[in-house]
Amino acid sequence: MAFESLADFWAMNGYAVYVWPAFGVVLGSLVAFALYSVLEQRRLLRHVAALERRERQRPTARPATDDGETT
Amino acid sequence: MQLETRKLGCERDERWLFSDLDWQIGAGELWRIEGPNGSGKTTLLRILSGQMADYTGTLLWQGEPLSRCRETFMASMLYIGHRPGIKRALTALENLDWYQAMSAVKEGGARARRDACFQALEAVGLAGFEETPVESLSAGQQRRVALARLALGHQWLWILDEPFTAIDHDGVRQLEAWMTAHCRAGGSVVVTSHHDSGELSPASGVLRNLRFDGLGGVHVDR
Amino acid sequence: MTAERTATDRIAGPLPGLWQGFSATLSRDCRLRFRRRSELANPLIFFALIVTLFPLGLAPDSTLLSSIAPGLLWVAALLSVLLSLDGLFRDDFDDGTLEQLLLAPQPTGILVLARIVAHWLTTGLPLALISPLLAVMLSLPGHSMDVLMLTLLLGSATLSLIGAIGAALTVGLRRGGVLLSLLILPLYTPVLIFGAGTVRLAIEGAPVAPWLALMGAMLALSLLAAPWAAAAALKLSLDG
Amino acid sequence: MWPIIHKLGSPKWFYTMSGRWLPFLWGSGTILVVLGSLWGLAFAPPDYQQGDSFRILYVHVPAAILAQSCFALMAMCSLIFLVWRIKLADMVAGAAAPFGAAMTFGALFSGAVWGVPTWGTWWVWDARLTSMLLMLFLYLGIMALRGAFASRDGGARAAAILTLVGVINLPIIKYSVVWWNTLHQGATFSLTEKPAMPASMWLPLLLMVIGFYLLFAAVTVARTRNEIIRRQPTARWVRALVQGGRHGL
Repeated sequence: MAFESLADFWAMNGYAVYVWPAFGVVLGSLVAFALYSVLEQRRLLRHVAALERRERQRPTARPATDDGETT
Repeated sequence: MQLETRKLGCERDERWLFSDLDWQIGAGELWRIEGPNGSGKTTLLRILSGQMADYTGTLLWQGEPLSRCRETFMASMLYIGHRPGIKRALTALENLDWYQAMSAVKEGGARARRDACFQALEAVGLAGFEETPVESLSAGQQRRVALARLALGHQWLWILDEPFTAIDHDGVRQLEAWMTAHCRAGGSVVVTSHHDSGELSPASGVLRNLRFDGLGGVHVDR
Repeated sequence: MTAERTATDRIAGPLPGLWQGFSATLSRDCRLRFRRRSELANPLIFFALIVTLFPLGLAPDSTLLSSIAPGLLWVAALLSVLLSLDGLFRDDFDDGTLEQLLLAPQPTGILVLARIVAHWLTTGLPLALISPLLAVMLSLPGHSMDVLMLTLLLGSATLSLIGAIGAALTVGLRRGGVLLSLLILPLYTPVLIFGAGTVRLAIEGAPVAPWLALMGAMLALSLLAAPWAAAAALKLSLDG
Repeated sequence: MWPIIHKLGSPKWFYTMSGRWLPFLWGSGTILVVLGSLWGLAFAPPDYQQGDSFRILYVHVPAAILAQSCFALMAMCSLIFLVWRIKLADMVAGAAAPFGAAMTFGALFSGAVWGVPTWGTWWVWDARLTSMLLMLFLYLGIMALRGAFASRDGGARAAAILTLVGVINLPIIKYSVVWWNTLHQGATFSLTEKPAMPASMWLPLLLMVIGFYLLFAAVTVARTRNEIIRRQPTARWVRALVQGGRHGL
């Protein structure tokens, strides 16, 4: 370890104000992207399920489309 | 001499406007496209006129894929859409002269070009208005400037989207007569129209229908 | 009107010429632009206004002004061109002549090039021609005037060409103005940097020929690529 | 050639295949980034000139590399989309763009912060930072253009054209900015160009770069999968997916 103590590590020898925000912004945006994409997937799948429930309850429901293989 | 579609389909934003359309436009045929709003009439016309490449299936011009003979096809096709394609700041003559230059082979130079434009403007009843800027003409007259392109008479296939809007009764009669005459002479016309009948009489013997049912189905007269 | 005869002629006979289409479009465009004379002067007025405002905002100090003159003149010219871009295809889109331009038998890129040339003749060229007048007001050293004009001539043509791509991409959008600037400005930076930099070098008396050649190369590259990219963009703008 | 492209371009096939790879991408990427951060922050020796402020390098450099790689990926996808009209390529390009913009911003931010102890100011018109700034504008332009179109297909093609024009321009922009920088005798001390880093310094950097790439892949794949569902919520296989509960992650 390059530091004497944990307090030294946090202080970064006086460079803490520069090092931590830089790490925070870059790593934070990584975490944000990861969280957002997972949450969005949940929301979308719930949306699809709700869509399907609604259509099953309607007698004149439009059937699901084909595999939708549009390249 | 014909335009042919094979298994033509068009999908916009995951919705199919039409699909598997097999259709032939032969010489001497006048096709009227019918259907409710938003059913894809204009889109079909834009695909036929080679403006939209976003379709499935094939489009053949004289047996050749359209993408391979773009130049000859564009030279033998005339399209008039919702927007008239007329510059309001220019005179009727200047507008027509540009179209003539774009489509006609040089025959006798600029002089001959202007003469042809004068004749065409006279044919649509705009004699005397040749040098007037289009913006000071009435809406119906402006439409006639666009239709004067038909009278220049270079193209075999006419594709007209709602050509009857903003024209008076006589103008409609005249346009119908032109379309029928064009077909009798071996040309072809594809036209969309809100008007039910009357202007295009089935008695002319050239009229056929292509009907969109608004649910993605297309019915073609055989 | 014998359609049968003409139809057969059209298929077998020669097609309308490339040059005929190019020159007809170019002359129609120039005529249109001259018919709207007030709009024609807009970029020039804007150019003169910016150049007038800067000394007022800074100081009437001729050494300061002459040191910033190359950059200032170039930025002002660039903004003037940018301002005029929105109208490059907008009117044609609204009245349907754009649609007809794409339907002409001639290759679309060539016709788009004719429009761009007309745009340059009525914006970039006059800007370059009046730039010495404004440069005098900013105390730009006299021996660098020719280089200033030359860089503006070459550079503004490149600006028109690149700008046409942005104008074509945004022509179908209702409020495309700000978006157009956002799309185009990063692409304009090399032209600005080399244009203003070359004038600076000329003031210092350094050789400028290689940098003028480089600007010529940028013009050649955009001349080859931009009309086709703009044509493709116009096609999709009409589809959407 | 065509059947392979068709298969690769099938959203259903992509969804099934990527479902198997995604957990691995998330896991390995996270592990590498966490390891690299710890190593870089706590165990790598301080720089003899810059002291501990040099540790910003461990996020600045990966972010800058990813910003450029992401643009390259988008350009490739745009070309595939325009030539073969494969919508999946467009979905990937659309999914990658915000991540690239975020990485560009991250590189700019960390660079500016790093500038304070090194140059004594927040912003220096350094060639690298300036071209990054211009790239950020390009990213924003591409994203704004895509969103401005009413039709999704129209926006997709517009964004693809702009991406390709941008990728041709990027080297020119970069070259011009470097020339401009030397012309004006700007900062001669560059942030990251260091002679011969010891292994204890560049190994954590390597870990970070690979980890960033893996996370980039994971985020892009996940966002593409979301886009597939958003575009085809009525497709039969999507329905089956919901009913079977095989959501994947």
